[in-house]
Amino acid sequence: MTVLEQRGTYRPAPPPAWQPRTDPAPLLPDAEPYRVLGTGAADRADPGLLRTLHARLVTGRRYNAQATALTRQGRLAVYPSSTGQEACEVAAALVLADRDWLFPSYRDTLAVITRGVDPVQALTLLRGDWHTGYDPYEHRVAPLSTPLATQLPHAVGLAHAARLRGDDVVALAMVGDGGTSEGDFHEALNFAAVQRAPVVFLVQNNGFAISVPLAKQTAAPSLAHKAVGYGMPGRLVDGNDAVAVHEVLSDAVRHARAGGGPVLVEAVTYRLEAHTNADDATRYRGDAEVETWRGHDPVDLLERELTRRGLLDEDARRAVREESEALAADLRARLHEDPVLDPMDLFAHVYAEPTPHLREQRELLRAELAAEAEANADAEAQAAPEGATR
Amino acid sequence: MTVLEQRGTYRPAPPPAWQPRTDPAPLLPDAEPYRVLGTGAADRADPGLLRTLHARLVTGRRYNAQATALTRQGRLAVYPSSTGQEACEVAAALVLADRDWLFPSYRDTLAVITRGVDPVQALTLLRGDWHTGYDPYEHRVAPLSTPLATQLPHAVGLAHAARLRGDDVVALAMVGDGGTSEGDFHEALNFAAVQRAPVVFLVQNNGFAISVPLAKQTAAPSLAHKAVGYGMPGRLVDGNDAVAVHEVLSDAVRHARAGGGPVLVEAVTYRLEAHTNADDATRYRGDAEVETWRGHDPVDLLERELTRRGLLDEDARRAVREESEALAADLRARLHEDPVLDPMDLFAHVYAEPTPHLREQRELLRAELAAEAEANADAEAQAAPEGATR
Amino acid sequence: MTTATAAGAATAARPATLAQALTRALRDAMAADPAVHVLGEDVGALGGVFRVTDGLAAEFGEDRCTDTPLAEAGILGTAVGMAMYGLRPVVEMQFDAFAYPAFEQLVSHVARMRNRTRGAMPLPLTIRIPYGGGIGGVEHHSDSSEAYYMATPGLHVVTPATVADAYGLLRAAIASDDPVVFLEPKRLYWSKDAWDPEEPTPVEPVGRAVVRRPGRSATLVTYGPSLPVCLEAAEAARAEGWDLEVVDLRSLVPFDDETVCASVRRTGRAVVVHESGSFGGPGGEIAARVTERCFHHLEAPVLRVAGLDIPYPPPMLERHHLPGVDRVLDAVGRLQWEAES
Amino acid sequence: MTTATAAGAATAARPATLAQALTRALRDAMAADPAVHVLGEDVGALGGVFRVTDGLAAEFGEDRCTDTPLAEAGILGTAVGMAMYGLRPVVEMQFDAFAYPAFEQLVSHVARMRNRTRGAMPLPLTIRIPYGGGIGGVEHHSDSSEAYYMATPGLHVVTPATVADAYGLLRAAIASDDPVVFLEPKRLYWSKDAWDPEEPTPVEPVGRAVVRRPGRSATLVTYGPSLPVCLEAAEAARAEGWDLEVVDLRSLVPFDDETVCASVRRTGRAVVVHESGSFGGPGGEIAARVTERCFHHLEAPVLRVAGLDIPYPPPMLERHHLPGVDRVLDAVGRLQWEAES
Ligand SMILES: Cc1ncc(C[n+]2csc(CCOP(=O)(O)OP(=O)(O)O)c2C)c(N)n1
Ligand SMILES: Cc1ncc(C[n+]2csc(CCOP(=O)(O)OP(=O)(O)O)c2C)c(N)n1
Ligand SMILES: [Mg+2]
Ligand SMILES: [Mg+2]
Repeated sequence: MTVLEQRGTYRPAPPPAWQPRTDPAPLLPDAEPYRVLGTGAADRADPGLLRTLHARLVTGRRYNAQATALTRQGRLAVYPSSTGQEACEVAAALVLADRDWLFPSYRDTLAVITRGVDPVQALTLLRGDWHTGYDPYEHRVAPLSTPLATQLPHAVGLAHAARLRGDDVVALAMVGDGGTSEGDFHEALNFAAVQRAPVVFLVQNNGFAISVPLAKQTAAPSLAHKAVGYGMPGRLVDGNDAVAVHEVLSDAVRHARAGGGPVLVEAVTYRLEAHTNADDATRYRGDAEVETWRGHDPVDLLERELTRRGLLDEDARRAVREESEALAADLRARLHEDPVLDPMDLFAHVYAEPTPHLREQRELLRAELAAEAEANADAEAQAAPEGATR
Repeated sequence: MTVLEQRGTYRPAPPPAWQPRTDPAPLLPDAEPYRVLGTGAADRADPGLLRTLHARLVTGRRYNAQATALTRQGRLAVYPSSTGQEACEVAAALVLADRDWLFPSYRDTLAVITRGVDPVQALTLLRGDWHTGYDPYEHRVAPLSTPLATQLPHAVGLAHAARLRGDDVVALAMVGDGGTSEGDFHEALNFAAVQRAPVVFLVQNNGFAISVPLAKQTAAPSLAHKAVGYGMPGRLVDGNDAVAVHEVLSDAVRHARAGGGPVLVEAVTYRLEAHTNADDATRYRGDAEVETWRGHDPVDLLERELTRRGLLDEDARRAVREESEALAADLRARLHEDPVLDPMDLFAHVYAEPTPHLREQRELLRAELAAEAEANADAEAQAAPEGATR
Repeated sequence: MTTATAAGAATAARPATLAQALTRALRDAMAADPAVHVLGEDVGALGGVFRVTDGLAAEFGEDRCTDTPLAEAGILGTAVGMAMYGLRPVVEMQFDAFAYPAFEQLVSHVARMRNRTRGAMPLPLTIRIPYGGGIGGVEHHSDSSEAYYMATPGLHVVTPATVADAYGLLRAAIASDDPVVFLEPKRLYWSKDAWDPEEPTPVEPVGRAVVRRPGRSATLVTYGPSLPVCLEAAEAARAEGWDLEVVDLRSLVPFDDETVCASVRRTGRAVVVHESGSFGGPGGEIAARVTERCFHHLEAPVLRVAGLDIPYPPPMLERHHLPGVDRVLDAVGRLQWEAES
Repeated sequence: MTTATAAGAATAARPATLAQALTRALRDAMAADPAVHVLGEDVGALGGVFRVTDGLAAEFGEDRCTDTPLAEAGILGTAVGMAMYGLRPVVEMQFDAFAYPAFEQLVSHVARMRNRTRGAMPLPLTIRIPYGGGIGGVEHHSDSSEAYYMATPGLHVVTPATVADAYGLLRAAIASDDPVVFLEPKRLYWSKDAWDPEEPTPVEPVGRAVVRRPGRSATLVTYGPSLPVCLEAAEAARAEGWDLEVVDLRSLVPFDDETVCASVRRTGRAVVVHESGSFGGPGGEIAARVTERCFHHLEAPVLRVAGLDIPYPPPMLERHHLPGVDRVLDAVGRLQWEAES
């Protein structure tokens, strides 16, 4: 009962404008993150799901390693690895139906490729040949978002629009622990709750925003507790337990799809690598902490479970290994080729039709490129004078 | 216990970076707003406090009426009335010590004058002669903030700075229900909690943001429930019960001053008038709702209590009435005089020293004004030719 | 396309306000295309603080004309998501300065999504922003923010100055497959013009300036709230023997160099007039590009008459800030006419 | 004022990077005045992503150099509050595009607080923003956002291009009683110059441009990341027989008309060079004001060489966007030299 429902000498009936006010209890996350692996519940996990998750996690780990290696070879401009977070990345993609939408942040290329986007296209931003390498409509994956938390209102608007159109579409939006501090996080969750938009917000709490640890990011009991302030359920899950993440996200997607409105899921995980290849993590954290978390590795956790239940024989291991290596080899091969770029593309998509001043600049660049090509041809001709007559 | 403190086969000790995580229970507001008037607790309320609150409420009501009347006479550009919200306005100012700071929003001139700022100075923004009419340092009142919620981070920074300096200063920041949807609200509360800054956030939930009712603003159980997402206590209070608001805010100020960090207080109240004199409230709400709330009027509530306890005799009533009328008369008189403005002031405070291009523009305006004065003099001379020789 | 209520009505031009023409444009656009959605603060039952969305929620329902929570980044950000799904959101920002919280969404997403995705994900979004002063608004209610939007590639920036353009340009903005910042001159909301609401002006293609008054002595280049000032100045200038041409840009992006330069080449002199501050404002760009293109036709440097480079003043002092007829005439007087003789 | 470590050290100029000079300026300012506080994302243990705040948290403690939560409006907004209480906050925005979330705080409060309070509440705030491209950054990491800040009265906008200026201008910015947007050219962070860190250049007064290279044929007006390009172009131009003067603005607000116009009056020709987009960018303002003031000294219109009017390109294409030596020389070639003969 709220003040508005009280009756008394001075207090008349509550004005309808105050309705509805809800009971916070069902919105609060459990005190303890949900987990399956290592608990009795693991026995009930579907073997097929366990195998799929395992294959995707192992491949994801390999993908992360390969992408990081490619930065060292100068084939990627930068790579923010999700090593250690594969359970979240993979589950986020697997719980969605084809018609659903994924809204990744810049770290979430693994979720993007798990959803079916070609890895080279997924890495375009980080390779440096264009901003987004895939058509967002093909797999219903929004562009990787670099400005933190800004993709969250997009997910809300899209889910809201789909609902208005009567389409049965859920949007799953990913954000980091650091990103929860941004105003856009707040505004997105509030809009989603008010509009009962079918959105699942997945916060990967990996302990750090670059160098800043969670304790400097928030004083909340957990990030999932933020949900109650918007009137949506908050769920806390062990983000390194792929089965648990998959289950919690599946529930959340089902809840949203059924018209129950948005859900906030905090997956507690850990960024095992530095922020990106350009970062030096030794400046702000010790090896001991990292080692501690290595003991709670998502791939290991799942492998132990599969092994315990006898679901992982040598053949299965080999198949997964081969699949991973194939992915890595393909990535290596295709990223070692230089992309063919047309500088004129710079003007092609600023507007549907270039403005007059862009057309002028386009002609300027065209002339420059022609001059450059000519100069190059001359230089080649001079370098190989005997070929000049060919 | 959180996931990080669990021990098990796969799960090592929690890394220190995850600490601390707090218990949400003490942060949650009560299900029912706190109130004193009309309950047994009213008997314990200090008579002196009751009388002071009453005098200020009555004066405040009169102030609101007078200011609104002045808009009709064209003496104020606009006035957002706090009629119906006087309990919050008055209590917010009274709970602070001299050394504390008040951060008002544009609706909170009543709190500002209750803190001691001259009413004409407090109304400068709304009169239209300058943006802020008072020196913020004189009474430690920040400028009225027009862009919603933007004053909240200022309060946090100021309180944080004071704490760093070792000063025993609390900042109380006021915002509306609508303002809680802005990103700045979120960022401010989060910063305050992380830095344990001594800030009290007072949300006056008056049911509307212009025409938008609370139900379209949030789906939260209450606005006070937002506190838990930042790790600060949230308190819900009947905003029309001046004694309850005073008590809850006093507690919050004490908590903040003692180093306990920030507190979020939601005062449930009602905007009895239109948004401002320029607004037409009949477009979006019915009389019935307003009437319902008139039955829960903060001045009435308090008068009944004073009367019940025999604290309000005719002398006291007369004294309060006289005080109110004196304030109103002073306001009328002083606002009916046109302020003397110097257009050159437009350039005086853009920077400590005007830039060269501002100096040029200043000279241009000076020349224009001189020409204008000359033309006026000529016109006068022509209008009164016989005076031309004087 | 006309709406039901228009059918069979006897049509005739009669005075309408610029605000009414905007309302009519929204209504016609919503009737013509179910993908058009209006959202913002107080746009529903209230009809917006300037009543531009008056009646839309009643006619099309709250799902088509939606009161949002009070959060501008959230409004624009969700509108981006709606556009991604194929809707054509029309966002109302309540006042110029209250669009600033949405600046990151605007610059980092709205302006870039088409380019980012090589054209795969265009954002047909209209962002209506009441702008400019002259209405006695208190702080933050009178900013001229067009310089920010002009400097952001990927946005169209359009502003009407007449009743007919209010309709035509808003329809064009909503029809555009690109995001349009649609700047509505606040102090012209109540300006009236004969206009036939039953036969509204055809949709203008965005990007064409128009000569509002032909003249031979010099060109006044202007837009939005300053158009009436320039027309008045042109009338007054006749007394001084100057026959001024007045060009209404209508669109800052794309910029119609052709129309502007043709005029300046004819007259040989130009003054850019706008309410926005001078330093770093639109006039610098306009003067620079006109000078680049018409240097040898210019008898004098292109001058600028603009708002002062100060935070927008309080109501009682705003008249000293706003470029008025006298300042325009003074500038015209400084166009080095001696050189003529 | 020198710090303890400097005492008694043998001093001599040796190569230092621009980033190192900035660090030194912060350290000296913090040592000189306990009111100076540094705050931002990752400025503590990490020393900032460009290491400009390296060592400050260790030397002055986390209360003086503070890692904040990840929220730019919150950072700038709390810095405003700190300044209100008499501190001198120095805020780091991690990258140009990540200052946009703080736009409302910047425009609606930082730029206006002094004016709003008739001088009673000045905000001595420095907002450091790494800006510009050329470092292979992915989307949102290479914006040139100076046009937005220039168009906002109440802000100073300053940008160093040399190691010595990095120190001197940052000290001056922190010493200023007004808010200063301090734009750090990212691609010059690692540029080196002989510089004596034990006898740092005296603090410059903000607002004076400097002639970096005298010349007689034409003036290149530039700042920040484009200064080295212009100096290189000036060298290359000698081969064509052009003796170019290069003016480094150092401060966009206040703008040093005197130095710039003196140069243009001497040379009679000018090209403005910057990395920011051309349309609505700083060059328009500069060209317009130079033309207004030097019209009869100009042999040709003031030209602009700038970034393209597109969203900043991906790393592999950025060289086509950035104004380079060839584009500068081409523009110089278009300064109507025929007219000479
Ligand atoms: C609005 C904005 N501010 C700053 C940055 C710079 N930045 C990139 S990643 C990052 C840390 C993000 O931390 P978190 O949200 O926890 O995600 P994680 O990197 O851990 O996946 C920062 C500060 C940014 N991308 N966007
Ligand atoms: C950032 C911003 N957006 C929009 C507005 C316009 N506006 C002024 S008051 C108001 C409603 C405020 O509602 P609430 O926060 O509940 O305060 P109340 O008016 O009820 O006191 C709006 C939308 C504003 N001032 N600032
Ligand atoms: Mg993180
Ligand atoms: Mg309200």
